[in-house]
Amino acid sequence: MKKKMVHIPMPWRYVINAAAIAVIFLIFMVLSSAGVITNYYSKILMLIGINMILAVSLNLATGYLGQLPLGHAGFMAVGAYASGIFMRTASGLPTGLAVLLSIIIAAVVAGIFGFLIGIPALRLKGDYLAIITLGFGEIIRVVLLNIDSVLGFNFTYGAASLKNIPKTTTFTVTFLCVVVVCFFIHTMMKSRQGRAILSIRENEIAAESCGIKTTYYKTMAFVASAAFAGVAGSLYAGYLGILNPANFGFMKSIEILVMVVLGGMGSMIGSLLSATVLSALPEMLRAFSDYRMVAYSLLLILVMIFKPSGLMGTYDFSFTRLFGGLLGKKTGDSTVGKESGE
Amino acid sequence: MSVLSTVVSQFINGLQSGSVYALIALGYSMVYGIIMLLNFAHGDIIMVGAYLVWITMSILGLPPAVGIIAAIVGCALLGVFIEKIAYTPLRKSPRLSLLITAIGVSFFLQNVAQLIMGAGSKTMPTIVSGPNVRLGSVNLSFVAIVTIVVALVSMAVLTILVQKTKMGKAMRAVSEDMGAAQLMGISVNKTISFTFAIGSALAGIGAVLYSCAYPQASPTMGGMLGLKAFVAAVLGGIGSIPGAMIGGFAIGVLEAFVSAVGLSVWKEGVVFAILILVLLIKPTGIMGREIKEKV
Amino acid sequence: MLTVKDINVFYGPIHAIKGVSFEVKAGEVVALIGANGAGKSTILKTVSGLLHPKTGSIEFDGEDISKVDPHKIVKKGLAHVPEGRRIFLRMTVMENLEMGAFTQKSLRDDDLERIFERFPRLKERRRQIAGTLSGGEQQMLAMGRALMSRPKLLMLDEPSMGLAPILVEQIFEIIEELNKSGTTILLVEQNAGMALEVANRAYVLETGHITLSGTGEELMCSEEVRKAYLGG
Amino acid sequence: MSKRDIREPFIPERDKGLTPTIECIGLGIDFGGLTAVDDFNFTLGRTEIGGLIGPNGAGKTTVFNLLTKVYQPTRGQMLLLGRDTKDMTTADANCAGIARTFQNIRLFKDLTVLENVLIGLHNEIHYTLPEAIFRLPRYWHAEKVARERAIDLLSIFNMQDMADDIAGSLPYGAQRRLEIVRALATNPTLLLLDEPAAGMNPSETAELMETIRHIRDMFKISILLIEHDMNLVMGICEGIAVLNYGRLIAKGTPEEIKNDPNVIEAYLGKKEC
Amino acid sequence: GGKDKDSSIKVGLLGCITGDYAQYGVAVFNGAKLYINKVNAEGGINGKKIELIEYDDKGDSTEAVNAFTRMVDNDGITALIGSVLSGASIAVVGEAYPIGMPVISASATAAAFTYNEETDTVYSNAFRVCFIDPFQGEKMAQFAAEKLDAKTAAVIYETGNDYAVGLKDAFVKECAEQGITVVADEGYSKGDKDFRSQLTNIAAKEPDVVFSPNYYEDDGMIVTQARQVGVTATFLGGDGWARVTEYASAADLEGSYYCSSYAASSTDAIKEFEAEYAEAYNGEAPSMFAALGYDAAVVLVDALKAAEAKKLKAGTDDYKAAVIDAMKNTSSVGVTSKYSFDEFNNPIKDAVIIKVENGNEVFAQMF
Ligand SMILES: Nc1ncnc2c1ncn2[C@@H]1O[C@H](COP(=O)(O)OP(=O)(O)OP(=O)(O)O)[C@@H](O)[C@H]1O
Ligand SMILES: Nc1ncnc2c1ncn2[C@@H]1O[C@H](COP(=O)(O)OP(=O)(O)OP(=O)(O)O)[C@@H](O)[C@H]1O
Ligand SMILES: [Mg+2]
Ligand SMILES: [Mg+2]
Repeated sequence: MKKKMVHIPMPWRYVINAAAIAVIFLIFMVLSSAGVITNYYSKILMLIGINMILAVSLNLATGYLGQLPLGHAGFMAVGAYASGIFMRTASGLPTGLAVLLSIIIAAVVAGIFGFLIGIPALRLKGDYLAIITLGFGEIIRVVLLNIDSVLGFNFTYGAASLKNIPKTTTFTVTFLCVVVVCFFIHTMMKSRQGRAILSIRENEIAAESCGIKTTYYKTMAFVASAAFAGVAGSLYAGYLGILNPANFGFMKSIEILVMVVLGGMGSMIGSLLSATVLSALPEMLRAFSDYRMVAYSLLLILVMIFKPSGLMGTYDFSFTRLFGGLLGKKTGDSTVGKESGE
Repeated sequence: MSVLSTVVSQFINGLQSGSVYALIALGYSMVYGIIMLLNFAHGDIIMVGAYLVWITMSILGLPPAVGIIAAIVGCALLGVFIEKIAYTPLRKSPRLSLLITAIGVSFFLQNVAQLIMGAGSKTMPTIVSGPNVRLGSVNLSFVAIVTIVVALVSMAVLTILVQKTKMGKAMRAVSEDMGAAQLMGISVNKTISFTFAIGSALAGIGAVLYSCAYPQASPTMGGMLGLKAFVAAVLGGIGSIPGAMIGGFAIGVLEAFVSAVGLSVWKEGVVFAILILVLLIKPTGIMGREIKEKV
Repeated sequence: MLTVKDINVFYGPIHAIKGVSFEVKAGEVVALIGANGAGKSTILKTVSGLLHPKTGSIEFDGEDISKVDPHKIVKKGLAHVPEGRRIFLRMTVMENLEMGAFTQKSLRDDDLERIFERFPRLKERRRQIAGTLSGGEQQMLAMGRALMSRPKLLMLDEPSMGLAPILVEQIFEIIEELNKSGTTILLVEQNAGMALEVANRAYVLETGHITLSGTGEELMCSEEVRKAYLGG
Repeated sequence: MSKRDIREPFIPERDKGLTPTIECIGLGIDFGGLTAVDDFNFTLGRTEIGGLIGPNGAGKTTVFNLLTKVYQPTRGQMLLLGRDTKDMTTADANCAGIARTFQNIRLFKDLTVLENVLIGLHNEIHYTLPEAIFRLPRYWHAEKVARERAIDLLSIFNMQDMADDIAGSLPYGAQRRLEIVRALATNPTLLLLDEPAAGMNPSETAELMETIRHIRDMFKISILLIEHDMNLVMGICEGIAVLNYGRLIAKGTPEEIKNDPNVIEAYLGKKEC
Repeated sequence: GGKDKDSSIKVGLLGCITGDYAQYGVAVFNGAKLYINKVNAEGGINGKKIELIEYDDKGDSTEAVNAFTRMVDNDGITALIGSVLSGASIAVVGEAYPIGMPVISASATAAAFTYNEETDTVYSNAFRVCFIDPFQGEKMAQFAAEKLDAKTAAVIYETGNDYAVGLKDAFVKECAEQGITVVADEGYSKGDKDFRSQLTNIAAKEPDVVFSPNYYEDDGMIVTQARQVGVTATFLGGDGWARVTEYASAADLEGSYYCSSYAASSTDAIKEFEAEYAEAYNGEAPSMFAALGYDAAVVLVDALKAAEAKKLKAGTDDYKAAVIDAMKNTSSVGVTSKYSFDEFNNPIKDAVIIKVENGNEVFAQMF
């Protein structure tokens, strides 16, 4: 099992990563200006991006922290509405600034909700945490749906939908958000704080005995997870231009969970991959029309039966490892990433 | 109508829908108890049960008794079949994988039902009928009485089954430690299949009762029902039979009164808020036993 | 009573048991000793059917049981006290004992009495949730539970682990006693000294192979065994 | 019970003038109707190696759980370096200097050996979350220092080569040793070891004994251990306390304990060890 | 088959044919396809066949937008029939309006589908053949006052459903105008099957009429349970009531009224349509949604004919503009009505009032 580790020295790792990301981005830009990526494909790509953020953010709470929240769509909803309401009133601001602000507002508001919900919810464990977060998610949806008719103001517009949100989400914005969110989560997980989060997943009592304030770190991971879901919500608001509470029901939370588990718990690359597959799959299956959802569900069952640990297990991909591999030497990140024994 | 009789009527309304929740929650709870699986497909088994009643009675024109048996037996078989095909291969896998498989099965049943039966709902034939009973100024419908009685009887039978029989003992042992249970001479496969059969048969009974009260069957009817039953099971203390019962009735009555005081819009919110409150006060549900991990 | 012939056992790609053969005759106490990870527990698990050998045969009472499910093997009169005890943590002590009698027609009070006599601590704690018992108490419960099925062959996996010296002694006394009253015993132990003392015969296991065998006394005097397992 | 003052450490003359590491005064805990530990009076000096023995179910692990605040005592008081520990949580107790291993191993099984130790070092590493996310110099520096320290600690047990192995895949003995390293990483003043030699063969046990002594000398800390292996207990403990049914029945040097008739009856058994 | 691009006119057909509201989507699809197939069988338009690009949106706005964009980018449609649900349709219009794509919906009843109130813009490219929500609510309130002499009314509606909410709001508003007191206002959530609690409350208020502006499956259940808990009032509903007789007993429904664009078997055209539909779809009887799907196709095909007559090339902007223009000035005759559009692109047609008698939904009057 022993691996010989050859580390690519630090500054180079950054350069390689940054360059790889830039290259991917440039390829997309070139393809889209060449008309290969049509409006349709770029829409799908944005959706994939949004789902990627949702998946990696839930992965933080599920894969890394080891909890099972079933109300992730609630945080997305809070972020989406916060951002949507802001954007509707922010027409005076330059677009770039307004978008940036809207994303930050969404993250902060969703984060606050994450905190308020996390404090009670995290006292519970396992399936009880699952159900309590499910409950909070549903409460958020019900409130968004009914708050206007009860309090008599025009705020979320309930069932009639929050309309006329400027459609500011572009491929570039989405791409940047995905990169930033992944970067945040990645660097966080490779710090002492990240290790504390992992230790809670592994064994809470032992973590406490190592002097880790588990409540604090659980809340931290939960809030971060919620805030990033808020970012996804903000992008979604600017993507669709119209928000309805029905889009953020329990099934949406399940959908995100499916992405995380299918990708492999605790594997960021797995989340990214399965978010891609699962967002693109319904589009690819369009031709099947009636049989589309049957095919989708069968696929879900089959993948789980034949690859129960998810597509990527707990494997984490890194550009530098790939790069090192191409150079014929093995490099390893000895913290978060670990290879599952395939 | 006097206030009191309105309250009593609302209470009966709640008990009736609560009975159905309780039955479904029981099945949920049993399956959860044995393999720690939140069986999301449980609600959809009810849907299949309802269609089975519809097919036997409306298409084949057979009498209600046949419809009832078809639903119960059909659901039990379906439950065992699902367990064998989709859950057995995953017995040693992470629990979440199993959960996702269950979600997949749920989607699958819904969509296949839609393909076969069509998207719209089918109107159920009358399964039981009888005279309404008047208790003072309160009107008790026959269906309500039947529903509540059947639920209570099922519960009692189940309690005896789990506490007094060998199979019940085996179920408890398997739920704790499959390996050790085998070493006691317990057949794990048989026990799990049996649990699924019973749980799903309960879903079948639930389907019949549900069809009596709300005579429509549609491919997506299981989703919300399943979710509410799940909430009921957790509220009562998942894994506990009386807990599922209490949880089911509690949710039914709660919903009835929330709607009655004009807050029906917030019904789901209130139900979940109560659930959250209960869990915060008693983290394992009303009847759940707390097991502290020994360090 | 038990004849194991040339079995090979795998954990996925890991070849844990490599062509092991041994036998246990009726009325014997046979010990299996060996270092950590040698494969002792694996052998017991294979015999009781929790694992199945890839090749080779296991005969119990003249029947091949190498492909039989564990619950059927138990019914044939073989009990296994597994490593780590594996008692039912959420059940009470009493319920655990009842589980032990699962293969019996009914729970017999005299069985229960005998076990309480041997382990008075269990009687005291009858109603306690087994998960909250101390380590030693759990070990007693595990043995008591296995005895409830009135086994012909009892397999014990490190019964002395974590027990107070006085209890270790007691456990070995009980083993001898059980053996005298007709139970055949296959014993796996780290505590090689004690094990060899009670064993009629013993086998030494090293990384999946049997390297030595003989009577308890022979092995006790063997230079290799003394060095490796008895601390010089 | 020996005539020694219950408030005194085993070797009062060694750490004269220093507050003892730990002082328990009438500590007790009930579980429902069951009194698991009662009237537990115990003092451990600054660099002592103490042993806690007693029959199974006597309450030894429970004492550890009380000391580490996993359980809150029903009655009595506990002073850590003279400080009352009343309102502490498990994490606080660790920060205040108590580290432990577990009777049933509790490693971070899916993480590497190095990560296990780094988590132990958690409170020894100082940088904020933003510093970590933006990878500021303090992050690099602190991580580097921590890694070096972790490797140093691992090398006490000669485990530095296993740094990148997954903890759960280690042999049993190595897992026990890793737990000790992780506990040491939290920079304790008191190290609690719950049956450290369980599952080890005699030669491994002998090695462990040496290492425990070495740790005490190197870190100048006190160690309290639970063990049923009398060779180990009698070999390294400077003082031994014996519990039975939750109560102290004897306290003294290994020699005294070995010959205490109460202890022989309740715990050791008639045979000589 | 896009080998010969000029030989076909590509039209998108979008709606929920899976999911919770699939029955409406399937009906609209069936109705629309029935007419398009008929046109194709008769040789198409100008010798060109109409090629339908059908996509499911599950009733989800996101899916609807994606599917629509795909139709535009990959399939190159010239016009769209859809979507089915209001929410999805509004989302689609947001995409279709800037690119001038003609859209006609059979069932998007929300006013916002063709008119953006906040910005005061009419989506000039979007049309519908169904009534808008407020229209039906107003009609039924007027009907209750004028024809039924109602003095008190109660409402029960699905709160999360913009259709039900829209009808109910308009009804309550109009009641105030008409001097009817609304004595009970009860809501329920999607998926609810038990309405006894709300109905028990309504029963206690003894209103003259109960307005239940929901979809027929719920309405059927509501009426049934209402009678069980002792509500004796006359039930009123919107066009969502069509086929309600399959979901409640004749006795319970007797004397209820609803407003619709479609009365089964009420005219020769409808009878003919019913026969064709039954032949095409295993003897199934068409619902109002099917009829409206058919009508949407009729209006669109007429507009396509107009564009073809101008010798424009399908898919071009001019062609689309011509289709929009033709629809705006349409005088098509569908199964349910003759069509023309008002300034908000809503159809100008009278409501049909349907009365339930002996378990049949019979045409009562135009109102
Ligand atoms: N579930 C498993 N998966 C993979 N390998 C395993 C598993 N269980 C045991 N092994 C491996 O098989 C070999 C034999 O293990 P076994 O538990 O039988 O040893 P043992 O002799 O009982 O050791 P100990 O004294 O530690 O109990 C070891 O190398 C072990 O790592
Ligand atoms: N959480 C608990 N609830 C109830 N009883 C408990 C709990 N924890 C421990 N006990 C009881 O307290 C007593 C002491 O247990 P403890 O684990 O401390 O024993 P121990 O001395 O460590 O024994 P061993 O040497 O076997 O590990 C036991 O009888 C045990 O059953
Ligand atoms: Mg072993
Ligand atoms: Mg202990």
